[in-house]
Amino acid sequence: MDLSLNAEDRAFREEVRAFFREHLPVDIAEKTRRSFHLHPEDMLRWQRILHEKGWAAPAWPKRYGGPGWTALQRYIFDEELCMADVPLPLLAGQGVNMVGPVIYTFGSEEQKAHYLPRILSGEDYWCQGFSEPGSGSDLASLKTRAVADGDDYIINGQKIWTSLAHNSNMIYCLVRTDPAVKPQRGISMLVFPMDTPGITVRPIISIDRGHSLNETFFENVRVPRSSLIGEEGKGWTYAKFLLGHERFTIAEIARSKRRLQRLHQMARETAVGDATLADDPIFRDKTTAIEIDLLALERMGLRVAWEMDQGIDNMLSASILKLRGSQIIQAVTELSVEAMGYAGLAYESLESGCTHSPSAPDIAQGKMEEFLFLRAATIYGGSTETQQNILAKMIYAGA
Amino acid sequence: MDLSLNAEDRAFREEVRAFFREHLPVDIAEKTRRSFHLHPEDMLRWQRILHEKGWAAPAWPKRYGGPGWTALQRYIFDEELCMADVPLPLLAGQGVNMVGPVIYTFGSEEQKAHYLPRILSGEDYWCQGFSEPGSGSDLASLKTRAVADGDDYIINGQKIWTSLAHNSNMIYCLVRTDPAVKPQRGISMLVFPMDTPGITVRPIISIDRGHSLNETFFENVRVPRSSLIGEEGKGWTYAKFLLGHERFTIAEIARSKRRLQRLHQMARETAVGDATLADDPIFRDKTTAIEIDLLALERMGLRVAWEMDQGIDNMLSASILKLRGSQIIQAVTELSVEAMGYAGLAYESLESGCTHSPSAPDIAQGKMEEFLFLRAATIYGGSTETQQNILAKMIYAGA
Amino acid sequence: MDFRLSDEQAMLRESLSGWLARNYGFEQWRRLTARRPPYSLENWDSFAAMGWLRLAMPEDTGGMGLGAIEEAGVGEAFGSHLVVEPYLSSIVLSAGLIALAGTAAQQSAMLPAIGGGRLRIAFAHAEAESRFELSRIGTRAARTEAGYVLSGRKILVLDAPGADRIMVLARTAGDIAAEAGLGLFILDPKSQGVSLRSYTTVDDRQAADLVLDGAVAEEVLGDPEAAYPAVAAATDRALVYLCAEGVGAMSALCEQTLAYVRIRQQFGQPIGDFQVIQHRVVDMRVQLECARALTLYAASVADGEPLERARAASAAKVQVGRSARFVGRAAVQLHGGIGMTDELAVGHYFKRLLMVETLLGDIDFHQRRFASLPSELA
Amino acid sequence: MDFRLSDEQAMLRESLSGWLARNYGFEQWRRLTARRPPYSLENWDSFAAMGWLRLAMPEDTGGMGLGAIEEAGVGEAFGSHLVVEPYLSSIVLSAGLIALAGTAAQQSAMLPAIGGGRLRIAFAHAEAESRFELSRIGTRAARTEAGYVLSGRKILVLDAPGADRIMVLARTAGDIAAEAGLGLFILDPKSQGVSLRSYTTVDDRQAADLVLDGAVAEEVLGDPEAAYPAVAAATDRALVYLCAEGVGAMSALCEQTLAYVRIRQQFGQPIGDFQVIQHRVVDMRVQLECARALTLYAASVADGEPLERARAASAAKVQVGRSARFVGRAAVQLHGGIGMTDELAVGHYFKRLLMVETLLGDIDFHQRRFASLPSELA
Repeated sequence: MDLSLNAEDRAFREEVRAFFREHLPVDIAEKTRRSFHLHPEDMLRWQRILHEKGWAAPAWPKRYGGPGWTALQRYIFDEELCMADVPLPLLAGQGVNMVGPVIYTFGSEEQKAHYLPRILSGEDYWCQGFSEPGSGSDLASLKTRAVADGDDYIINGQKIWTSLAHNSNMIYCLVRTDPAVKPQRGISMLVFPMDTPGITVRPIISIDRGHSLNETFFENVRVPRSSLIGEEGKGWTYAKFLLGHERFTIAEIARSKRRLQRLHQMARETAVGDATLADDPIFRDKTTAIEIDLLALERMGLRVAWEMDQGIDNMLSASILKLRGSQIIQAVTELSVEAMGYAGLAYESLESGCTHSPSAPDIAQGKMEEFLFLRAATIYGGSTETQQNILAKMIYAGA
Repeated sequence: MDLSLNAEDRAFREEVRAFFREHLPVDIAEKTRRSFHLHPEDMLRWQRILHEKGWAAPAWPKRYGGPGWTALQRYIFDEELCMADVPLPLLAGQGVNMVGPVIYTFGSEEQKAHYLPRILSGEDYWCQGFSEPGSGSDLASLKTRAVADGDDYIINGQKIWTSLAHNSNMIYCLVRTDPAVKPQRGISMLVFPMDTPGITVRPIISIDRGHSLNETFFENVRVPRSSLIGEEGKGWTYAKFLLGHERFTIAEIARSKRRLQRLHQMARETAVGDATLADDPIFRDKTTAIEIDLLALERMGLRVAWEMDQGIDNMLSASILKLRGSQIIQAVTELSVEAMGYAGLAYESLESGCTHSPSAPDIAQGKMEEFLFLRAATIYGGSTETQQNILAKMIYAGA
Repeated sequence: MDFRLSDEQAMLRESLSGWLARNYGFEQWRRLTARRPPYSLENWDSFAAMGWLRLAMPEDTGGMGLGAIEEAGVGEAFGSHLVVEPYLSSIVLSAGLIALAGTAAQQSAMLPAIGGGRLRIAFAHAEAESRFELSRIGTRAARTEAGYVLSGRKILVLDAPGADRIMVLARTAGDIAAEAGLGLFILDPKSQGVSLRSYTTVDDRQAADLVLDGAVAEEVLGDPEAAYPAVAAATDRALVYLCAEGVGAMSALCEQTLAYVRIRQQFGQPIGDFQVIQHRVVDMRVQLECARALTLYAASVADGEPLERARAASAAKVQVGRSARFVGRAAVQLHGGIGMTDELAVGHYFKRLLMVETLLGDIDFHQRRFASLPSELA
Repeated sequence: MDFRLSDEQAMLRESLSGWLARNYGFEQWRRLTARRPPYSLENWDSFAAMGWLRLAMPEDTGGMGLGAIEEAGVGEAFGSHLVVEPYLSSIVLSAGLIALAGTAAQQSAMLPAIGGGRLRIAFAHAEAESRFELSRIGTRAARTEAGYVLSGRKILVLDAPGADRIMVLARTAGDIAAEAGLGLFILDPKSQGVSLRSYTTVDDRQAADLVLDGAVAEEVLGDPEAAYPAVAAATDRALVYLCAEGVGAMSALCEQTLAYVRIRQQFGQPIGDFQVIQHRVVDMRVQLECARALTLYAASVADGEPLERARAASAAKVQVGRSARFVGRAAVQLHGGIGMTDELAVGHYFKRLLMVETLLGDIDFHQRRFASLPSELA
């Protein structure tokens, strides 16, 4: 047993760090640091730089254009990215982290050849059509229908919480192709352009006043049979594969570390009479408690990464990562808002779609928005209650 | 609306305070202060003093020998009792607070005339035979049978958690007299002496190493029909009446106040380097949080007391009192043990049945025992989980 | 001890709930918060007509001479409907301060106008460096020939946009944190040396940061060196009002959440049938009842002896803060995705509770204040 | 990074779990704790024979030269069976200190005897006034012709009843809280000037308070003024061992509780079918896994650089303390009344966890220690 990073991994960390230092455009770094939302063009610009280096899709195998990193290297990459305030190529996320792996694992050769390079280059931005108004945590109950019609499917129905649908040109969608069989078995996965006739996107404004969520309506949307990923009726399997892929990243370990670091900095910059908030023993006690939680999460995360590299699929630990990760995300963002005091209560929407707190220092900008939006961290990707149900099943089964 | 005590109630408080100051025997006060267990004879001595004053059964109406106090006065009495380290006449508790009210509400004239004076005088000490090994929170499933046989009942079965059965000469018992009907309907309440042939008491030692709990076995125990309280098959109703009576006292509001007061004192006497534990901001934060919880509980309790005096039966509030009360009991006793540090870990059993921590100051004696025993506060009298089930039913029904 | 509402209190409750039920649905709230300032002067006139603005004013200024319990009644009703009109800033705080600190002449001059809905005054107290400490005031008021001249910066002056006047807490003497040497000054926001930076608050209302650079006060309330006791008393009253608003908002959230979990289907049944959800609903209610109990207590002593008043106000604020966190978060969580949207009222109650939790001192601040006051248990 | 057990580690785990399964059921525990001292010298001999007592001793003293990870393996196995033998006091602490602070001659003289099971040494460090602060030592050691003479009071000397020798942390120089000026001294408990007040601890083991009044030390370990770094290192190792014991005990409680809720019937079904109970079982497991992750981490750096070692040990102790509270309390609660009795193992695990939580510093102490050390995040 040796739980420290080896020389190779340490060198990898240095390489990543150096690359970010040299290649992240100054204006993008500054915007990220001040919590401004990036313009889609800025994101694309950064995506191209990563792509040129071969780092646009950290988890992808080399033969599909990925760097072929180990899970541990991906963890290191993610950590350096967060610590350097490098923006996540948010728009590219669904393509790179979600549908990409599904396509190279289950897609046809044509699909791989067509879609994968376009994801890497940033030509295609994807959104996800899974949830429906009636099926949140109970995904298997989805109702959107796709009926075969000659060489096409005709889709009717409605999706909800389609993140960034209004900025995406592609969608991957779970649809019911066979209503007669067991709910999980009648589901298929289709991929198609967002400009296909019959698709309407309606914005959903969230409590942070931002627009990233949408409702997406399908009215007689006709897509070719070649839109089907893998086999008909196997969509449920692909979705579970994909959500499993998500569970690790969704814990946001490195991001929480960065947020906690910024919280410490904010506390040092926040005057409380003659001292600062960082000098307050009660406040320090709270940050310390979170830091220890986070350290435990990180150690679990590293073990899961190592197990992934060993080909061990530890479902229990992955679920615990998601469960604890989301609680810690909320603990840090809650405490950040608490640290802001009165300054957090001022909350303006700017033209750019950002929010801004006029009396707050730079370091605190974006904190209220994060806090509000991340109330959803215990809802999306399987709510905490659903996650506990799943964990109970595993534990009762002997995990 | 006027939420302060009126002149009469304030005078009552002074009267109680003065009585305790003058009449509580010095040796008993000293033992209580040092957390020694009282010998049954000491308890009886104190019970007699209270009885002489007419205060042996605070909740009883005047015509049965009680003082006829309002619920608010009883609350004040209880508070003064706790604050002056007056011992609860523990052995008398089941008779005074539990079976007594059942007897004067549902019993026959003969039963009233026989039992009530003996409870007041301390001649009879009662224990409760409700729980069974198979029926903890699910009391309606009890199995102990009583079969009518001429003028008698013959009882067979087993009870568990019979507090102080080994020190009691009387028991009130829920038994199944009719196994054919709905579980709740087939239950009756019987009262009989503990020296009736066929009763065996087996001690249960609890995790505090104390002996207050027992198993009680009934093997062909023959008791006369006159042992029946009220009507056959109505035992469930009487038990619910009795447990309703318990819910207020079981919250132990005044006792928690006294425990918190002693905890503050302990913290002032506990050295931490050059300062004391009371100077530690983290520790103070924890005591303050509990004090505020307790203040909220007290205000709810006062309202319930007032409502009782108005004839309003607020089941929801009473259940909340029990739920929160038990959580606060545990919070205070937990923190008391935490305050003791290493001194709490030394834990000897003395001859007298007391426990003792050699390195701890007087003020901290008995704290570990309380902590350990009161893990049961969220189990007895309806576990927290059962209490939440009951509350959910009430709230869903519109309470 | 008597928990019964007086006839007057019962009538007030009736009139509040009746009027709000008729006039203050969530759609109304949406329309109001789209305005600038984000409230309605017509509503304000109605409040005046029903006497709600002069409940606690002295009878000799046309008020009803009632107290904190009645004000809390308004708070709870307003909280349960997310009422946005500037009651806290203009009535509880500013009018309250005039009644406590103003001369008889000032009271007669201003209170009838405020109570009649014709004058709205915002209260500027907070400063960036003082966090929640009431007496830590760096803004200076210097006596000159022209009157008191004010310089300094204030933050989060609630309802300043749209207010007719601003009342400023400023220092005439003493050390930065001293309780002595504070005065209350009334300014016209349009006068020279006053600049407002208005903004929206997280609950869709408005506030402003205020820069004073040689602004001349129109009025000084009573003794310019001894305003602190009045400010402390008015703040404790305002804490009670805020707590009551929190209780009202939580009560609405408990109701809305219960209604939602009983109809929302997942896994083939209403989610309200799941035991875990049931217990969460119970815990929400328990939190609400704890908050209600301490708020009522704080209201009952808010017009009394300062120590018990302060202890009770701080205890209530801590409890309401904690309860608000639990209830607000649980309400969003149990609503799931839909609770995260701007379309439902839930998120707006959640954000109002965030304001309630923080305004006039957060949980930590009041827990510490409570601990610093003598206790029979300590 | 490699989480795989080495062959040696895997064998150790095998031998521990095999032997304990055969020899250390709850009835055995009951018999052992009824003895005085409350453990078995036969067991101790078996531990010696299997090499468990000399795992971490240097190879040149007959040890196996292994480290904290292996010691944690012993701790976890011992914790899961409530092993009462004096491993923490005699092996992890006392032998560990001899290896760290003793001269080569002292090591050769004592370690083989300890490793062979022939010598048991208790470690006396805590004092009533120092709470958990390691360097706050009032007991004095004065150099005289006859050797070092010790005076002072120690509390909670674990396993002192029955120990052959006692190692005392005492001050030769410096201020009461100084890290400099501390030495380690070995005494015969039967010698003049040593008095022991033995007592039972809450987990049915034994400890003693120690009064030293001119007791002459047999041995001083290495430099009598510079023992602190060794004490700090050994204490961090002992923290890891304690944490591992906690993990073992929690793991047993999780198993026993799961088994119980699946068979215990209430309201016509196993209580384990209730969703609220299921989620509690999940939360217990989550707490266990958090504790396990940080304990393993602390073990992996316990033989390394002091800063990371200290941070990791304190973090693990905080996490284990919190987890122990949750898991211990939930286990008793889910067992209901029967969990409150002396008859079941549950309550005894609960009380052992109370010791684990408190020994060598409680949650607050280690949270503060963690916060006082430099962090990349702060």
